[in-house]
Amino acid sequence: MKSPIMIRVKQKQIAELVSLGKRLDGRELTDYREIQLEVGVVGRAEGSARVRIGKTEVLVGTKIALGAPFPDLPDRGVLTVTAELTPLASPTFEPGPPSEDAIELARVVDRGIRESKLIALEKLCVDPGKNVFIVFVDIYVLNHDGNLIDASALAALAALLNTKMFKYVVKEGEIKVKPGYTPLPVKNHPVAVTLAKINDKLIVDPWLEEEQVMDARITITTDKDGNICAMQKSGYGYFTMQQVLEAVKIAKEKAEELRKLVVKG
Amino acid sequence: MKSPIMIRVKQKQIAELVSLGKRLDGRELTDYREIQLEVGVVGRAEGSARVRIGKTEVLVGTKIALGAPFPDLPDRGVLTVTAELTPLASPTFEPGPPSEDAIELARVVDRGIRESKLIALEKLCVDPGKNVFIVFVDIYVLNHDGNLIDASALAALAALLNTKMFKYVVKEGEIKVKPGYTPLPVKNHPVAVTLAKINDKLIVDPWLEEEQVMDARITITTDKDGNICAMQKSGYGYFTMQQVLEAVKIAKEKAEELRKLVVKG
Amino acid sequence: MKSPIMIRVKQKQIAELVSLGKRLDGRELTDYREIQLEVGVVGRAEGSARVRIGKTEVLVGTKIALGAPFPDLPDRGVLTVTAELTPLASPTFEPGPPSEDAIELARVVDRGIRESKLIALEKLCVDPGKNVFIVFVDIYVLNHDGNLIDASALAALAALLNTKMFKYVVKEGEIKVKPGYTPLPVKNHPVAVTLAKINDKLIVDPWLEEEQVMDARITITTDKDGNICAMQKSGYGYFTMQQVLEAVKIAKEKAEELRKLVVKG
Amino acid sequence: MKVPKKKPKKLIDEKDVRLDGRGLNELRPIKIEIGVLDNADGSAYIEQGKNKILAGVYGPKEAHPKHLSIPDRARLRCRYHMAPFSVDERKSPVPSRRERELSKVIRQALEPAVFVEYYPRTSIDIFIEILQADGGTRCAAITVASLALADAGIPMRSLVAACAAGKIDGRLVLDLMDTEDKEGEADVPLAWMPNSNAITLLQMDGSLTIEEFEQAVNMAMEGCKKIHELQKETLKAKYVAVKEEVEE
Amino acid sequence: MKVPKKKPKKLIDEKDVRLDGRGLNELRPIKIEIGVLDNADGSAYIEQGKNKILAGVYGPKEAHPKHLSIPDRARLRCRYHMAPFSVDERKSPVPSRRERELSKVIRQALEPAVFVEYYPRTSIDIFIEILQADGGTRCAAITVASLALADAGIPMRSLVAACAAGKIDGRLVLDLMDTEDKEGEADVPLAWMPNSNAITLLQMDGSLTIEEFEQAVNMAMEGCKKIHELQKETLKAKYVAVKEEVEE
Amino acid sequence: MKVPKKKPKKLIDEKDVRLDGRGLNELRPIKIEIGVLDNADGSAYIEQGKNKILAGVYGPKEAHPKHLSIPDRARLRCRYHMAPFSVDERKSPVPSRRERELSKVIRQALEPAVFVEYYPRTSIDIFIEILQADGGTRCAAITVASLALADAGIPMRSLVAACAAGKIDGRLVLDLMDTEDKEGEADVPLAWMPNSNAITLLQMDGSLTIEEFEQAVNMAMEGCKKIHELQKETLKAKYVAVKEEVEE
Repeated sequence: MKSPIMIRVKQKQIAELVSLGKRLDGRELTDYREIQLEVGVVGRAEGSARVRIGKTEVLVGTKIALGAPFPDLPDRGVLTVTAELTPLASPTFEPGPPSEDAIELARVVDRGIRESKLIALEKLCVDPGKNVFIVFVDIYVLNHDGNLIDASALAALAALLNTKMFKYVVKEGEIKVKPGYTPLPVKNHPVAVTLAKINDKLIVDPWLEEEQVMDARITITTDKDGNICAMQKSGYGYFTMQQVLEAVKIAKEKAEELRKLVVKG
Repeated sequence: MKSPIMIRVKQKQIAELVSLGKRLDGRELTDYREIQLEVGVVGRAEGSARVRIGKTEVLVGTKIALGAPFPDLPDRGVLTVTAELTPLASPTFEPGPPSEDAIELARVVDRGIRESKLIALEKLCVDPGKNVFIVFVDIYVLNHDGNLIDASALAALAALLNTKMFKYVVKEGEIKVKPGYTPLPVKNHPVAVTLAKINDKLIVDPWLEEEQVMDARITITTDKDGNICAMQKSGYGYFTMQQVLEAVKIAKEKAEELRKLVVKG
Repeated sequence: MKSPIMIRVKQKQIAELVSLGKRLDGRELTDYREIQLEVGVVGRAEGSARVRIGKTEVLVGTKIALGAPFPDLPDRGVLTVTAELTPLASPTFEPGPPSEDAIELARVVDRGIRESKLIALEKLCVDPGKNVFIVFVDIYVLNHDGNLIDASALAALAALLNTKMFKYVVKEGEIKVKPGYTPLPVKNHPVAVTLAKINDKLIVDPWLEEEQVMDARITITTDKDGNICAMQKSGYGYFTMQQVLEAVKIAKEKAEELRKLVVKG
Repeated sequence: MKVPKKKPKKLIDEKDVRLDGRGLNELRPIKIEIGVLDNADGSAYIEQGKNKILAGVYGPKEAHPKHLSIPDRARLRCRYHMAPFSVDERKSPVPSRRERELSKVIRQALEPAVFVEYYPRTSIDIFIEILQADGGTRCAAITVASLALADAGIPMRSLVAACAAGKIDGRLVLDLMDTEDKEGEADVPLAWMPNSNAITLLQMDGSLTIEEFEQAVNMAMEGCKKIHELQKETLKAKYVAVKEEVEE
Repeated sequence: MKVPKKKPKKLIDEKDVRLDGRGLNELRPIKIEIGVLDNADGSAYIEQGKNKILAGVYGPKEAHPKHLSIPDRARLRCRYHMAPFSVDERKSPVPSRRERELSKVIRQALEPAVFVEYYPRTSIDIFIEILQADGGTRCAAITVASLALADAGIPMRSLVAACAAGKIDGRLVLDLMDTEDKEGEADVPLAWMPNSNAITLLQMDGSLTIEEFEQAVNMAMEGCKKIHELQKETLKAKYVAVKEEVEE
Repeated sequence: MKVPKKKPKKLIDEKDVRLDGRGLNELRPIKIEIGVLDNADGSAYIEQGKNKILAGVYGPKEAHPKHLSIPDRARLRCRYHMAPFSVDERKSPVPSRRERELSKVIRQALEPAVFVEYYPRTSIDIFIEILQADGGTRCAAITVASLALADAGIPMRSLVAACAAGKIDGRLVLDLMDTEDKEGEADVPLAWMPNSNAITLLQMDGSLTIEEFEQAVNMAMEGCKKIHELQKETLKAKYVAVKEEVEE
């Protein structure tokens, strides 16, 4: 544990550097840390991916099950996103029911997937009103060094592209599983990019110590056509209109870079 | 926040006045505070009513849904009463799962409705053993200045009299909603009257500061025929037989007055 | 409440005595305290038994209900074991959701029943995949003076041998209860024996004060043929291989004695 | 799960005899023991008809968490809890809303009897376990918990005795059992300290005229008086037994 | 449960009129009252279209549990909660994940406006109850909670006004109601302090080009400006009323 | 959800080869890494067959809440937790009763190895996440958690190695994988400190004669010995690597 004085000295240093357009770890203001991506890491899952952004590490696994649709959408599959801030990942994470932060993380990733129509939920109906496929996207944060949203959203995208579904036939109202697998029907590739505001400057991909000094944070999710599909301002501070528009511009550019890491060709 | 000393001085004053047959706010011992009633205040609800007794304010909304009956009563509708002591309503109410007091409030109101047969539950069966109407009565306490039970029971009665049900047809085992509404079938008009005992005197409609000095409290619910249908003694103290019988007599008279506020004609 | 010093003095005494092959209450190292058994004590339950081992007292009741089988075992009945450490039973038991100790207790008793095939679950199927009998075994600890597992397992065995099931017929897919009862189909008689290690000696049936000084504890459940069907090491310390084998030998012998208390003839 | 009982056509026959053979004004057989648990500071056990109820008391002891302690008196806590096997359909061990309400009214039925002002800032815990339920458990619980308090040596103004009266087949009767409670027209549970003439619990559900209600309360009070005698006898027998033991 | 509404074919007719008769750039009718609750330190009530929302503030007061107090500022807590009867299908009273997320973003929308540094180690609690919901509740909640904070006398840099813009039938519109939100293509809720030019809440879901997004934000800002004027008028009217009352 | 596997007719073929190609007395392939997490004070990762398990240790640190601290030793806390996607049917993230029992026995398997008396009043937290499960997770969890404790620099009497033996198709085998566990006749998980000859975890379910049990324990101990060697090698390799890094 670092002493509170050391922490404050470092925070001051981070803020002053950002004012000068620099960062403590040598990055440009709009640089991501090194990103590593690995898919298919959990064989029991229908799809999985591990993303490392610097020292932040997130594992996402997907599972598919049969279940009842929502009453008002009887012919559509169901998407469920959860996030677990495992107590391994940070001394500040406690075991127990999901915290406000875990819920927000899951819901921001969920909105990116849902609003961009990443999954073709209309193709996941088995028996209208009775049985549809439920796609579970479970985010598992293994090490927290800042910017959990971007890492989680990227891992979720990679895991869903990597997800395989079992085949089935419906015989006399009964669903029978057939041998073989088919890929999950996918229509879009949303990517979340988070920017933090420190001393009125915007920086991309804040790491933990930057998150501790930032005024506010904004996550912008753009899809493969460059449209915005989800956005979330967070943190104690605020943004001006200029800052928001600048953030959107940067986010779109960075999203294109990140998307290439996941979607080949 | 008042100082503890000021509170004790006031409490002593309240108790002494009651001994003299008087009350701090000028009321007679058997007077209610001013009562205001408004129905149909929440359009999304199937029925609703807001009751103000002095500064105590309670909102009740009803909802109707289809669901399974109790296994031992397959051909009867289901009544469910909950109470939420919203943290708005008092500095002593905490957000979270229902407290003992909230549960007691809901159950006392529930008993008045159930035992007087206010709702004709036998008319709420759609498909015996499978589908019946569930009537939700949700009590929402918005400001707590004492005597929550009477305000809640009165608002529940008014909301239920104000409740409209959708029409339906059963076609080949499927329930289809038809246009138009019909009133909830109602058979009785229970009214709860609460008396507190202070210095061996009975007072009607205790407000918050009286509740803080009272020895005990008794709620007596009488129906439109003057029969008793529910009763609840509460508080740290006790009543004598004489006091109970006196309370019953007063409660019946006051209930008739209150009933006229809700049931016209 | 005894003073901490008195407790430590007593604990030292217990440990020293055990080294000499003696116990504070005069028992031999492999003696149980006096055991009392009573069956059929709760008429509302389908089966019940109360066991007293010294001052430890446990009540087990069984209930039988119809319900859905596990999807992967569609033609087998379901066994559910819970344990409630009632706050009556010890100043250290708090009301609330089950503690780690309560869960361990229930699961160790559960394994003995399940692994020995005490209940012929294959005979409890009514309608494959849809309706089977669920056997609830609810352990109720009424006074805690040590060795809860042996008392609970013995009471569970006695209660299950004492359990009667209602008769039924299936008519056109509907299950109808018929008059009369039939005993629960039973195939084995597992008995749990717990030994504690104090100063490198093994003692049978530790009472509370011995449990407070023991290094570790081992529960060995053997069936009517003398086979081992469940085992659980517990506590902060460890056992050597020699100690484990000695414990197994003693447990088998003691189990035969205990079994005679429950299974006549 | 039980073979379903047929609903009885009549709860009272032409000779004024109830289903279990009792007269209208007759209590069920009652058996009380005190000091039945080893660890609890006080305990008692009651069988009233088929009801089987155990009560244990811990305290007065340091209240914790501390901010819940009361500066000028002991804090009484009470938990009424039903065993899963105590009723025909297995009950989940999680406390129901009914159990939570009863915990409150039982606590408030006992509190007027306890000299809580003798033990400021402490906590007195009353735990009640319903091992078998057959109607009227809240009253039997008060009766037995009151003895467990006495057994714990907690100073009391009086023992609290509790008993219900009610209306079945149009007649007022004493001490309703389960079937009478379910099929009957009204139930009036009452807790009373006969010495102090203090009603400490009074609930009612069903439908009664004011006159019927008054008769029912009077009938329940007579029941309480008999139960109070039983309570005192049990306590006395216990002290005699202890005394003899000590003097031996 | 309601008679199911037919999905409207069009949300905007050929004359640029929306289902409820509004123009594209028009707010729903807004009615605000402040000081509506007796116990809360500050309170306010808003009706915006069919939304009916109540906000109450308690504090600054001692933070508890103490280890959650913050040495150099007040701790803002916020609960956004929906009444079970506020929506068509009854909502369970247990807070949903959606309600918990909204509680957080609403808190962070208000915090930049509050001089939290004036009240170190204290807690300021904001309770929001949605009595009836019809789309845009988070924005209306911020608008009304900001007035409840002012009513509680808590020093603020500015009132926070909030309003959404969005896209329906391919057109940008202001202040979406429920049907427009559900059937529309995008929703951009925004909270703004016009005096400080500070965006304190910004979310978005749906699909918008960058150009559309910029227009939507500008449109929402215009809505916020109008709402801000309403907020100021309401506060002023209240103070005049109080002043008159005092001077009488 | 997976294409259902057919139940294998035989778990061991006529040449004494198991479904995954192993001999009766053979461990699954094991891969261990230590120091894999950045924030944890110590961490380790194991793959044993298809099991993938991560362990992290925080502490010794101030125990909180304080009344749970122990005056003369550190308080070991342990959570064994399965990821929702670690098994064929998605597992709810809420800890099951099985996970809670395993958390306890794993803690008690590790505690005899830790010099808890060196750190009175502190807390040492062990968090185990099962990322993929294939039978024998509790043993692999103990093996890897023991390395995470060492990686955190917590003084230990010995590393704890854990391994199960069991009975399938009537034969005793080492280190059962999932199918063997489910279809087999008995499973005996064991944790052992070979240096101290101390068995710190021992469970069993199934049916074994006393002689079979003795053989199974001996077989599991041999497995533990091999695993213990692997643990020591991994630790040594780590220290050599650190040393080289420092000396460069």
